Amino acid sequence: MSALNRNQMAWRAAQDLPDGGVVNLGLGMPVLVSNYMPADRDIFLQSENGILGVGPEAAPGKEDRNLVDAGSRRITLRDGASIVDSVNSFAMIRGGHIDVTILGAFEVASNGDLANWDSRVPNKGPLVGGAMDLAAGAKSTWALMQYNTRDGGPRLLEACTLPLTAPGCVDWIYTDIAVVQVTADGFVACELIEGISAEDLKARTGAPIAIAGDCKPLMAPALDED
Amino acid sequence: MSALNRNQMAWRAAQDLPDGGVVNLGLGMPVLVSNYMPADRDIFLQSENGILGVGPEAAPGKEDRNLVDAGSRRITLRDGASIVDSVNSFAMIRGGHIDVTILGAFEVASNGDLANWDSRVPNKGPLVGGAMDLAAGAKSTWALMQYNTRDGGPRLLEACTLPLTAPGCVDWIYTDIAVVQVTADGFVACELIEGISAEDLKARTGAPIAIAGDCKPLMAPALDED
Amino acid sequence: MAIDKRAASAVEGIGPVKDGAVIMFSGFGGAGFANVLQEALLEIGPREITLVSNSATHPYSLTHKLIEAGLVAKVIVSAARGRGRDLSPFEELWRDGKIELECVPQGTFSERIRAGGAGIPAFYTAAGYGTDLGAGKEVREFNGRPHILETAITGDLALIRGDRADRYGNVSFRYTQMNFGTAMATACTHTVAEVREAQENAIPHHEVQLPGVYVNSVVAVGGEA
Amino acid sequence: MAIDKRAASAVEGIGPVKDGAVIMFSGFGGAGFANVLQEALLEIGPREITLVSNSATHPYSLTHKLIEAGLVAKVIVSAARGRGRDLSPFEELWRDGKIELECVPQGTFSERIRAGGAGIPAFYTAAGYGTDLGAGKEVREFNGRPHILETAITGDLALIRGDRADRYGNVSFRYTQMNFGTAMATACTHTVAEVREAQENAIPHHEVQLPGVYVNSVVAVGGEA
Repeated sequence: MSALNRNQMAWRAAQDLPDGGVVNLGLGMPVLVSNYMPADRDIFLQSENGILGVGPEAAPGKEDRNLVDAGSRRITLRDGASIVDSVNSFAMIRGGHIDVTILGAFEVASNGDLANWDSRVPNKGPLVGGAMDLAAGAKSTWALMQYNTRDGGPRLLEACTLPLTAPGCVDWIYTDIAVVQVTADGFVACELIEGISAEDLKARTGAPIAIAGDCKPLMAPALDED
Repeated sequence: MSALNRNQMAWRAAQDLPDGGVVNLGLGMPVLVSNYMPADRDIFLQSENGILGVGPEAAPGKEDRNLVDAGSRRITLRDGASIVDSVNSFAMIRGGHIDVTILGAFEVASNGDLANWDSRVPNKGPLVGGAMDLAAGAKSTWALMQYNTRDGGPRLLEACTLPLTAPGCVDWIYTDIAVVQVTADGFVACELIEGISAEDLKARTGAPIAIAGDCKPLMAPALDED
Repeated sequence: MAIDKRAASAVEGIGPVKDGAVIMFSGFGGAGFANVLQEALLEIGPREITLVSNSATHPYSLTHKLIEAGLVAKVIVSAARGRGRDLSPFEELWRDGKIELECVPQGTFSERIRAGGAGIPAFYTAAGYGTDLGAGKEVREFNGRPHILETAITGDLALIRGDRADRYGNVSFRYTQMNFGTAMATACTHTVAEVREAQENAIPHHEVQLPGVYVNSVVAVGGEA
Repeated sequence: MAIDKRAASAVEGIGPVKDGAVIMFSGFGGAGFANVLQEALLEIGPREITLVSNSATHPYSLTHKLIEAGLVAKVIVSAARGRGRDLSPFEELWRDGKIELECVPQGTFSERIRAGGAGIPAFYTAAGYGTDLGAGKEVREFNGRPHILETAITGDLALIRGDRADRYGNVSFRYTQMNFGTAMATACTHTVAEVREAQENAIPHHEVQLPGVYVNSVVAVGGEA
């Protein structure tokens, strides 16, 4: 199959979420993951502004401007949800109580370093939000990202060139062409779309990357791009 | 008049509590202060186990074993009360949000050092509770204590002989024979019961003590001892 | 005298504000912005203020008006990026060196404010270690992991938004309206709560989310729940 | 699979406990002691445990039974004094050097546990400075005042008591029953909540005082409210 689109990438990451887990989805593409949660798993989505148990977006006319998620979307609560203040929300995040955070990324290094908050646009103000807290505090950090830049340059690197969000935090990388694990020995491709060879992948990667012995085809159902 | 009894001492301290203030009363004699709160002042009593707005003890048959104060008394709540957990209660105490704490004391030094938690009884376990937090955190610490030991020895000293609760914390001392302010220059008696001369007081004090120029008679209404 | 913290107006509730004041503003994503109080603050017009707010530029907040009016000397925030490619008024002032910026990870931001209210002058955290925002901070290893030292933030004035308050200053919030308001109220000398409804009768103890000890003044502004 | 944290028994809810475990017990003044869980722990019988509880000897708690049974190697407490002049079983063991004691100011005790659950390995506080309990600790001045460094406490197991819980592990408390339970639940690998009532249906969000993420198992014990 061809490269996954954004919805397919989100779908693929969603399939690996642990049953009963607490998951925080970063802004941008990661929020799409909430559309594809496996039906057989009971997962609580955490939002940095204090929600444990984010539900679907509110239906038109049913919105409450005081019930919003980290992306300012007007949402609903799921069954069993609770709400705390920002201090307690970040105590949850920083204290290691989030099983998985899925974050967007500009770059990931083979030691797990993540760069996702500052693309160095001149004179634009910084926006870090909760990214550093999530990357440092979650039990596991997954990056959801395009494998390459628009120009075809590598984003999986030996060392990040952009400012770090946190060192050594990324465990898994879900991309349009591969699912990559970050191990003590560096990148290992565990799933790869058909039609891409190991040599193709290595050429598109800015660091050594191994192909897992049991590397599987990366697949996703047909899902329209937004 | 003769030396104040415990209820009279508690009454005297209560007269100085600030209107609208938040006050924490230590175990023992300080709890008696709650019986004599001036009717014209709206005061919130804080209890270290998380109550802001302790009310009177519960009437017989109306007790709830889950509604207790720091002394394990089964109490009621006053109008406007709220309850938090121990972490937030001590954040309130340590963050400087208690206007006055009234604590019992074994000894007070002329620099404001307080010793009130460890009388060095051999082999008895220590019991510090919230005393150090209150003494270090309250805006103002008042000691409520007998002026002398049972043997007539001094308890207002140049330096405490017993283990400290906190250094330099005591502002006022309410006793059976005098009300004493702890100033940068040491002890100053501001009220003294009739019949005790400055020389008597100095003889009963283990540190230099000045008599305030406007020193008044220490008085209290007749109140039976418990 | 019976405690009654209900103020007749936002300006009265805020009271005088000195130049150079450190002022905290609650709010996240459209919930919990005390915009009536912010308008009043603009009217009071203190100069050279330090603005402590999660975002310097959130479109639903009026903090940007304070910035545009030139009242702000410094911002402490986790977000300072204007929407779109054009520079926001904040970004222009920042580019020109006319406003100081301290950018803080949001969890460190809220924890530093909580510390300010809880008598904790400093604490260690792993968040921000090894990043530009942690650069220059003291590093110390605990349990084999490096952490950085972060210090408390305290303020002169907190402007927060709740749903209901009572005359004792007890506040309850609607859904995610709490966010930074609860911590900011503990960390400032003077806290004003803008609420939909300010009631004479006490809020029941189990509905109080911010105890009255932390609130100096309550301003009712009405509106829908 | 739909989350359901309700356990059939206290022993099942607690599960296996290894020797040397650090175990936290909530409760203050008769409120919030998980005595059914404590009886079950006695039955499970782990040895050389560290007991983290406000009091080592509170008469309404059963922690003293664990001590008398010789299961406890160390206590971390703010109160360890038995009532009366005679020595309590704890005090006898302590005098004989058979049990280790760490006595901590109660606010430092709760803050250290909170830090353990919040990813803060250490913080500074003024409480305890200049006292025997602060002796030997690192001293550092902030804002002209000396503070001491205190480190986080984390545990393997928390046994807490609430009023109601739901199948998600959300807990609500009655009056002052919360005390240390909320923080202890955040600081331990495995948390069991003993409650009067464990319900199938979710507790409404605004009544949840301890979010289910912090609770692994819920044991209903009935009794009056």
